[in-house]
Amino acid sequence: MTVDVSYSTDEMMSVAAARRLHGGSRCFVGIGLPSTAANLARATHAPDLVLVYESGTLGAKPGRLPLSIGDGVLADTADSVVTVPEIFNYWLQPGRIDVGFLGAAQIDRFANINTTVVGRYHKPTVRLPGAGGAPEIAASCGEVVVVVRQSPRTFVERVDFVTSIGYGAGPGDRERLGLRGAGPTAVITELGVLQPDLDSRELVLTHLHPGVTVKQAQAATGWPLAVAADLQRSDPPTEHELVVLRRLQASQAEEAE
Amino acid sequence: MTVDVSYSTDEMMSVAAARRLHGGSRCFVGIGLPSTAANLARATHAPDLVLVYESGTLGAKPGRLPLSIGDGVLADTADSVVTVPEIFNYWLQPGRIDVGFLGAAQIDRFANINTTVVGRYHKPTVRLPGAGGAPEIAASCGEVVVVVRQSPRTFVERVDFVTSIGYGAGPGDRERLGLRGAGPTAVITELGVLQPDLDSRELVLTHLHPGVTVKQAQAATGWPLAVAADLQRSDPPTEHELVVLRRLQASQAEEAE
Amino acid sequence: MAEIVSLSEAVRQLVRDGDTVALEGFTHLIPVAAGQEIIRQGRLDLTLVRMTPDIVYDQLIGAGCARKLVFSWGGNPGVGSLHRFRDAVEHAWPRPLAIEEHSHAGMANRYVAGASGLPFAVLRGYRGTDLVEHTATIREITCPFTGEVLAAVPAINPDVTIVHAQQADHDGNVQMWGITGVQNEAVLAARSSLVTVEEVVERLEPRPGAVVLPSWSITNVAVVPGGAHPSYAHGYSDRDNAYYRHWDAISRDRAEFGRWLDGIRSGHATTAGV
Amino acid sequence: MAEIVSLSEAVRQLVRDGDTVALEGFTHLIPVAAGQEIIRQGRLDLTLVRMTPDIVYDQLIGAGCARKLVFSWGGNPGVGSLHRFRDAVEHAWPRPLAIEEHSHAGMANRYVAGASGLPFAVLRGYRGTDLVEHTATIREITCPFTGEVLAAVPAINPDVTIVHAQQADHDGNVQMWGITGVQNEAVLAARSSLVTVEEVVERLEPRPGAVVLPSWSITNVAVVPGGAHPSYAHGYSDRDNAYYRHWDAISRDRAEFGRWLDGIRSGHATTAGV
Repeated sequence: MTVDVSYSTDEMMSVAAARRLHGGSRCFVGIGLPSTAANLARATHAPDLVLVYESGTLGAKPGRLPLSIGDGVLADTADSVVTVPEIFNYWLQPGRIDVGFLGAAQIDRFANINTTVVGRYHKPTVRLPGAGGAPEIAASCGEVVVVVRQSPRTFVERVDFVTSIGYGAGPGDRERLGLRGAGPTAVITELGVLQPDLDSRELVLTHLHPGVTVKQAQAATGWPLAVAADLQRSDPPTEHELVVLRRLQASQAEEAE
Repeated sequence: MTVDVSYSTDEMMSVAAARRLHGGSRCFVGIGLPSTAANLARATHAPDLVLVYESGTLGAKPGRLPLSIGDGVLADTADSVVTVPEIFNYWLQPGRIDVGFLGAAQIDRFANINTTVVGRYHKPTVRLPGAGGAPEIAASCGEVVVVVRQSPRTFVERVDFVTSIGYGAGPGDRERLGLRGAGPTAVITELGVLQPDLDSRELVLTHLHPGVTVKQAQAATGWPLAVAADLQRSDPPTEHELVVLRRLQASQAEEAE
Repeated sequence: MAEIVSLSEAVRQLVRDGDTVALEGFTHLIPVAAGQEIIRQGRLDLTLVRMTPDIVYDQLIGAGCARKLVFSWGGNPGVGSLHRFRDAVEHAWPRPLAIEEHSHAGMANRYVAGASGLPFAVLRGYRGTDLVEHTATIREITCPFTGEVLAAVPAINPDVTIVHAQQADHDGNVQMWGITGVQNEAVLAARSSLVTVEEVVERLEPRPGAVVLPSWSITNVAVVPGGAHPSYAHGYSDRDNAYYRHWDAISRDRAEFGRWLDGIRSGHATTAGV
Repeated sequence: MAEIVSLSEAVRQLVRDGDTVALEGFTHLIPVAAGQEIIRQGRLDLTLVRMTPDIVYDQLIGAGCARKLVFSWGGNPGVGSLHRFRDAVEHAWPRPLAIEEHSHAGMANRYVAGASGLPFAVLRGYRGTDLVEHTATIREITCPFTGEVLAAVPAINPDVTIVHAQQADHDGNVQMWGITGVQNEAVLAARSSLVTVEEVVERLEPRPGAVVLPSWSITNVAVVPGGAHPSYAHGYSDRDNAYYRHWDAISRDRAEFGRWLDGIRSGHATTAGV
């Protein structure tokens, strides 16, 4: 079998995100890019990863990418299916989940996330889907990883609406609010990885994917993006990662027909 | 088959209690005398009676008397088995149960029930089992029926400890406390039936079982027991009631070996 | 005891103009046919409640049945926006739509409180989010033991909750399995309830992961095979993913939607609508 | 991930003097063998928590392991009193026993709060009862929406919860079925947990009404066939009703109980103890 080892930027993003998941971590997975990355991790280097979906499936082991948060394949392969109140009250809220994996419509320099409205709340330019499980995922998971495509429209100085808090207005805000989780530890895009500076909590560029320049990353960011002193270069996707990722996506596309 | 149609006072009590249950009533059943009566009702005139036990069994249809509140026969025959938090929160608390069927160690003239201590709380003469499900059964069921053997030690002027409220200190107390259920509507003993006077809420003698005198009932009561103007005489157990009751009890005794 | 009636009869009896109505389902077992029957019967001024309003709520909103939406995530799962919902919020078309917006955790707990006969529920939620300032039904509550401040949300007690399940028996007992979401709580929280089912069976065979609703806890059962289409009924049907994508095209355009609505109102089958 | 260890090893690791320990079970699946192992290891000053303390708690109290009991109903089901419990409360023998007394609804909600990571729970409970004045962990709370006053109870978060289940798999995932009471909540509320099981199976076959505890939600699993005796394990064993009656006779008398205790401490099988 020959594999096309050239890859798209989206593929690089999914691979980079998958690599952030390890061992038997319990991962609360949003649908879309986060679900692709989490399933890729489980199918490659992290077979013991525990996937938790807000539909109530604990330890789902889907053989293909689920099409929705409540895809039947999740229930069929889960260790246990609990109710929606239970998944939020008994499993998420007490801090049993290590990693929350979220997407975003807007994200700002302090990693606050907006999925509610673009524009003013009562007279929005774009009405987005809303909060879903994200506010409490962002508050209660051990850490949060955000997977989102990078552009100045998405990476904004300040989100129009804080749907899910990252670091609020900066250092100390999470602590003041009594939030238990550490907050966003990485934002994975198709260009690279942003991580919060330990002191300022501001997102800075820590990794560039192969072939991407700092300038490109900065141009895709709506605030003056700082660059980490030890900026690193991501390894390109391995052949194995690409094969598995494409298989997962092909099976999803087939299912979606 | 010949049946011994003489009967014990306990049999009369169970039959009288069973007769208070009708049609498709939802009945929250305590173990012991209440359970005997409820199962007798279901096995005779009220086949659609819905038996609910605090172990979480909704619509249990045991073929024999359960030996405990969590007897496996309850789970095996129930329409649904829910958790203990659910049975109290989703089923009892919102007022979905028509009749609460309780026992008592002490009961007073206002039908308050004690199953906690005889004597002072911190230096009890007799330490009783405690509240169990009774306080919320007494508060939330549409009405409460008490099944208890009658004696001056049990039927007291004032209970040593209010474990489950009946009418408190008299008219208006349940309403003041915001309790949803109507409270105790009948106390069934081996001598007769006591019911609350509509005005004073005091328990008065409304029925005597066959062969029992008012004097006997009064002697078995620790307060000056008033007698209803239209005091009635209970019908003796029918042959059918006795046959079914004895079959239920025999099967329980057999199971208990 | 639940009465087994036709879908149109059930909707006629249970859903009234101005009611608060929850049609629940978490991508699975969504009572779509019942929602379209509400459109057909022309109900107005409904307060629609649902954690995850999707296509059927887009249809109800576009048809002008709703004056308010209480929700936590509104989208066409796997596809994108709900265009009728957006048109209502962004342009008040066909009429203004008030919104009351929560998180999933908040909505789930509102149903739990409703099912429990409590006026409110407590959760660790909403802190640091802008939802607090825009949603009046999020307040603070202080733990009487620790002094900790948490979020409180009021119970939801719909006038009627509608869900779809796989099976009922002749007595009107209902069984659903697979992902059962918040349906148990939504039914128990409601003043009346309708369960549409795939079929009536002689006996509800106990199944792993099943939720059984006793007949006496629901108002009406209606037999509506395929009533969850285009969502799925675990063990009965698959999700019709093409419908979700087609809906995107239909709902983007007011005129296109209008033609779809004419079809529904004239009684065309829902599947033929796309 | 749960580690599968021996019962004695598990109790040695998880139960320490002064701990708050919940051995839960609602007439079914009571972790009796684990309780007797605690006696054998001579643990002291425990705060014992359980909705329905029965024989095994009578044994722990009589053995002097407990300084406090948090409970809602203490009796020998179908037989009568717990004589060791009564002797401790009425005569401080073998040592004083503090009690913290609730209703079942209150205890169940305390576990729910504990499992949910909340400091307290709200219920319609206790009103008009004397429990309110004797139990410091019952307070009032006012609904921030309606102004209604309800009862609040604090979360229970045991240092360790012990339950008995039918099966585990080799990874330490656990499955129990039948009447599962408040065990799920009691395990999730605890800082550590031990599940004794009837057997380890290759694969947990999904079953109607089963509760599955993922391996990563529990600390230790110990294989203890018959570990719920004299209570029962649905599908494995029947309730030993004679033991409950015999216990009445043994426990009535301090000397008789002492002989039983000597037997336990010297490692006799629990069933031979009667």
